[in-house]
Amino acid sequence: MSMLNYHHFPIYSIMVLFFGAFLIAAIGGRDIAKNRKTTGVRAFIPLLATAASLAFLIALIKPVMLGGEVIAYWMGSRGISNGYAIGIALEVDALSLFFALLIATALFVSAVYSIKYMEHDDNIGQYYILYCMLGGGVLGLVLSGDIFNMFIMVEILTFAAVALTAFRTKVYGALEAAFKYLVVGCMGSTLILTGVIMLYAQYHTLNLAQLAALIPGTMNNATKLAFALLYIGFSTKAFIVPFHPLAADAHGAAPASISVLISGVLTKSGIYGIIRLTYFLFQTMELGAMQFMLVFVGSVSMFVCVTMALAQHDFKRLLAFHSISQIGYVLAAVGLSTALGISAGLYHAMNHTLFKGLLFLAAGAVLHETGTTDLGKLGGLSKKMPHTTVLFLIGAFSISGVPPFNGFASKWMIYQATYQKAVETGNIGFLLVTIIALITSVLTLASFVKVSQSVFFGQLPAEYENVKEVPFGMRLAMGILAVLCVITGLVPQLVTRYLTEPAARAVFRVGDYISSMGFASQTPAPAVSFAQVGVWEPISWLLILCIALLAVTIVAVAGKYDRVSVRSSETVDTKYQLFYGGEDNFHSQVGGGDLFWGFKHNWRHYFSFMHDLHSGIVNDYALWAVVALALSIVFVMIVL
Amino acid sequence: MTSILLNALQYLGYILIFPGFLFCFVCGMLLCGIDRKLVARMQKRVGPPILQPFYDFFKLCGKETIIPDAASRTTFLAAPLVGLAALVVIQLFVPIHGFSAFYGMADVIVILYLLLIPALASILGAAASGSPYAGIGLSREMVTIISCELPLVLILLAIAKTVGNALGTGLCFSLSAIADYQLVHGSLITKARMIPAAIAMLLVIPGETGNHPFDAAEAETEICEGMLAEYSGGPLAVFKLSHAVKMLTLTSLFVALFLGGVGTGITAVDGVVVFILCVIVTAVSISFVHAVTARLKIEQIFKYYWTVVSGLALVSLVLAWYGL
Amino acid sequence: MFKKLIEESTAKSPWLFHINSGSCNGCDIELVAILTPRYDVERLGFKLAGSPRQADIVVVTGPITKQSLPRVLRSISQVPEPRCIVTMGSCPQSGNVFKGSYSVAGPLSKYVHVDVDIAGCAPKPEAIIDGLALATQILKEKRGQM
Amino acid sequence: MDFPFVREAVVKLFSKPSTQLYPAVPSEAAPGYRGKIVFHPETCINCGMCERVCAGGAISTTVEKTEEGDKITRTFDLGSCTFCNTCADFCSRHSIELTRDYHMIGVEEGDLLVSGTFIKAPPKRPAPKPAPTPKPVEEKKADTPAPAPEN
Repeated sequence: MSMLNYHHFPIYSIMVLFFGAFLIAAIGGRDIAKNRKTTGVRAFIPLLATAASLAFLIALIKPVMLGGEVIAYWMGSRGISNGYAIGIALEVDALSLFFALLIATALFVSAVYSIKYMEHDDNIGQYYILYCMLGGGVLGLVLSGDIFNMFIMVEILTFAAVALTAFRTKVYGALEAAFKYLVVGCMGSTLILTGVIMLYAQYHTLNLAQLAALIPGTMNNATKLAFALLYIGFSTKAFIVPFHPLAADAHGAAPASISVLISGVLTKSGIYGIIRLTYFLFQTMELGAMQFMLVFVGSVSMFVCVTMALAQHDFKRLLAFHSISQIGYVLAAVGLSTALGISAGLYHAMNHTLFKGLLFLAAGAVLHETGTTDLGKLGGLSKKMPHTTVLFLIGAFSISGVPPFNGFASKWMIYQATYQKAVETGNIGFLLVTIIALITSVLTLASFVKVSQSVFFGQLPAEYENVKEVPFGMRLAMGILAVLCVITGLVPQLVTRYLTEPAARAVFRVGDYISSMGFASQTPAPAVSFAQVGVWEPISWLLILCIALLAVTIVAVAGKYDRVSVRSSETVDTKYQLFYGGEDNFHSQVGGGDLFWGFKHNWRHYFSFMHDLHSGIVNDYALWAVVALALSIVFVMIVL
Repeated sequence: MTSILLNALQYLGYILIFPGFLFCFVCGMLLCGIDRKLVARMQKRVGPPILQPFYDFFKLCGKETIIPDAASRTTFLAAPLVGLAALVVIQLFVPIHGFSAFYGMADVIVILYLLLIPALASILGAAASGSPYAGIGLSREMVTIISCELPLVLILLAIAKTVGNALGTGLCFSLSAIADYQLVHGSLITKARMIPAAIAMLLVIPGETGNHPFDAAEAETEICEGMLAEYSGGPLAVFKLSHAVKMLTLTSLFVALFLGGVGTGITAVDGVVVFILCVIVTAVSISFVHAVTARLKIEQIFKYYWTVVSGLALVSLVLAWYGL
Repeated sequence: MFKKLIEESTAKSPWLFHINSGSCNGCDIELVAILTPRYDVERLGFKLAGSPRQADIVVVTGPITKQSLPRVLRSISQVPEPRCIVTMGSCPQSGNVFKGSYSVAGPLSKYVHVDVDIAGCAPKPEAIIDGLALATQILKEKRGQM
Repeated sequence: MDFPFVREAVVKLFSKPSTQLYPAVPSEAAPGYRGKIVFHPETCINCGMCERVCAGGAISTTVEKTEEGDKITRTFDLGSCTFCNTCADFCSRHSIELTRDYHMIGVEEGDLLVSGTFIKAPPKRPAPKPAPTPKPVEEKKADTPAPAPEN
């Protein structure tokens, strides 16, 4: 095989990142002198590495997504011996590639952003080493065909993420957040390792495809226990309830470029692990109880985290909770086990990477310019940072599901999928999921209204009078994501046809996954239908809206709408002051954590309960993990 | 070539004249005027002339537009226009007795979301004005939106289930299909199980439009018109027009969802029939409720919608679900 | 055509903004009285606006105390053109019984041009309607000159 | 939750409104209403009592010496008046009257002024009198114009 055969591309895309990390270390990881030259090179290497990685993965779209091929790749020459896979394998089906593409995109954009964002930090070399390690780890996780390598990659990415969370040690709470993450993350990793060991003890193989061929039908209590351990292990990586407080702390403390990775990349790797686990390895998703488990956890995640987000008064913590809320959507949709549901879930996962990345970058831009993300202290930045404001609003509209942005397209598919499932099964519980999803969506909108009012609109505090727009590099990174948000929202049919439907189809083609690795498979691929009941044509809608807007604007301008009076001189003119009931103007910003008190007042008992529950003590969170593990073991033992 | 041009002209006509911009303007304003007149009569007053909203609109057009120093100018000016355009587009999707200008382009869930855009536009416009009164107003408006969302979702799901059951598809989100179903089977309001949902919808309409007693967001006596505190002249006129169009949109949505199947089949006549039905719906749901109640506090609004109104809608949904 | 329409509309839809500058509440109550079913000025298009940005006619009551003077002037300046300023009751016109008090800065006409004075202490609602009707005519003229 | 006005609203919708159509239908003030001041200069004796009792300082007097006697102009500023009726009560000659006319709208300066002029001839002096009685002296004091309120 030549070097440029596309079968090599998955390993290239992983190795290029690890090699980048090595190269940065070779140049010198520590800034002894503030050498601008090496700093530039160090920023350039991860950029190049992530770009190359993304390019390799994009090249794989044609054979894997469109051609439906499953790439099985053996490292070295060892493959199957005596019917057992003894080599290290990469296996890339459409699902792996879908997640890998998301991850590589987020890595690339974040690398572009990091150049300017991190330039004033110390030890950039170490930052970029960890950055590349994290990227390589996540890509390795989703492309691996081997469950032990998945564990190795989980370890790499967890430790890289922990170190990056604590990277800004001067930030209040960074070390604490990293410690919490370390404790619970290690619990998760240990659970995964234990699960892997138990599977290996049972089946004498670590290859995913072979395990998938062997496990269904031969499940005993040890296998079930392994399932529960692996499930909880990947849950900690996806930060779904009850592991959400970690995410909030980690996001709040980490640099924004790393928050993008934690929310857009790490949580996706957890979701990927859960999908691999439930649909491939154990093939348990036929069971109503397993569907219930995922949908239930997903619904609880989306609702609890959105209400938690409403109560936040820090920009990045708020985004962190939304991140889990959106992951809840993904999990609930994936747990439906219908083709439309999985397609919708994956679509939402993609959109989540895009818009949440955009929002975190916008938060980072605000932090970069003002030095704070406290919603109570900011305000009125739209006059100083107009581009960031527009980009933020695109992200906010996307996540809140405002048509025609991408969040709407995927959420709308999720509503249909849940409602369809409810109608098909006659189970009113799924209907409840639809309702929760719709309410969560409007609560999401509410909290982004809060952010836009508290940070970008309203009144500018005097100390931010000299704030400037962020550098072009940062705006470019945000712009890429914003354009992707708009495009994926405008052409949902294309996105589903070329990206999410192949990936969703791959979920049902377990047989292909097994046989392409060279193992015998009994599972025939079921016929899947992606039919939707609803109709939504964003481009036509946008066209009509544009015509209507144009008509309205023309009429308005003809009616002297634009003849407005604005203060011309620098002197204070009371006419152009705000109306304060006649008082002289003073700084009075309505915003911050308590904006929606009319809502919160009715829910005060719930909020005070949640407040007490989220104690911030790592022991409590470790206890939650243990309780979650115990519950899931009991549940799995009963239903499987 | 000419046929494409004619088609384009036809659609342009839909957008600009009927059932688009001009129709929205005239009928919305008339509806608003009738509402004010009815409220006045219920309060034993003479009330303003029916054409009063037109006078208000043209007067505001002739006034000076002041942009405060603290405002973000572009957002401040663009928000009302976007909100109005979005509303007009929603009106295009609401079928008028089997006639819909753009068939099969949006369904009820989409409409639910499209209704967020005008509200969001006014919220962003208010936020951009920088006034603390507007800040309080937008907070209340957002809570009102959250309040209305739950009952509206339940109502729409109940309708989707009922129509879907009858059509045998299990569920039906398409507005046109709902309208067509009612053409054949009669109005949905005649079904006993949909009556609670219809009542709930009647109670949701004033909340969505921000009419009394759910107008905490624009309380002129407490928070100086709230979201509109800094708006003057043209932009204010557009906001007032948006409010009128929103009344038309929601009432005609009610007509399309619950009172479908009343009409002749001639579009022009149906337009009038639908408008008359809209007036009746307005009289019941907006004017009457306005006349007999006092303004609610924002937490009361939330509580009311999530208990009483949602309860009504839930009754319908459960009845529809079990096919009773 | 539109100019004419706007002028006509201006006369038919005047919105009031009420400023109390230390009034004894007599006039304020009478102003509210004209909105009651008995007088119902809404039939003439009058409406109480909540913010000066939306008002056409500013109705000032009270003797313009020193505390209220800057606030009154600021609020009046925030009313978009064309606007009309109406003083209601004797106080803002002369100070009435508070004339000469250390805390009274009035009359209002010392600071801004007052278009219409409505006399009475407090004026009868009919008199208020008369005065406001006159103010709408002035408003229309001002709109015509714009 | 109760709605006490439901019945009211429905009934009123179909009954006649209770509004007075004021500008179209003229309306008269109630008996005893104290409105616009009417001053009868012909009966005034310029005793000055009204000016002294006026709380709002609405009454001013100017005196002009002419050959026929003092030309006295008494001005009532309705824009400063509290319509308390005290001046009329104290007027021994009933020269001041508060009518039921309430149309008091001022657009230009002077619209709200009510004034009357009369000539007060000096009393026919009986040829030589030893000394002037104290009364005219007091009257003369009262005649001196009080500082007129600025309008």
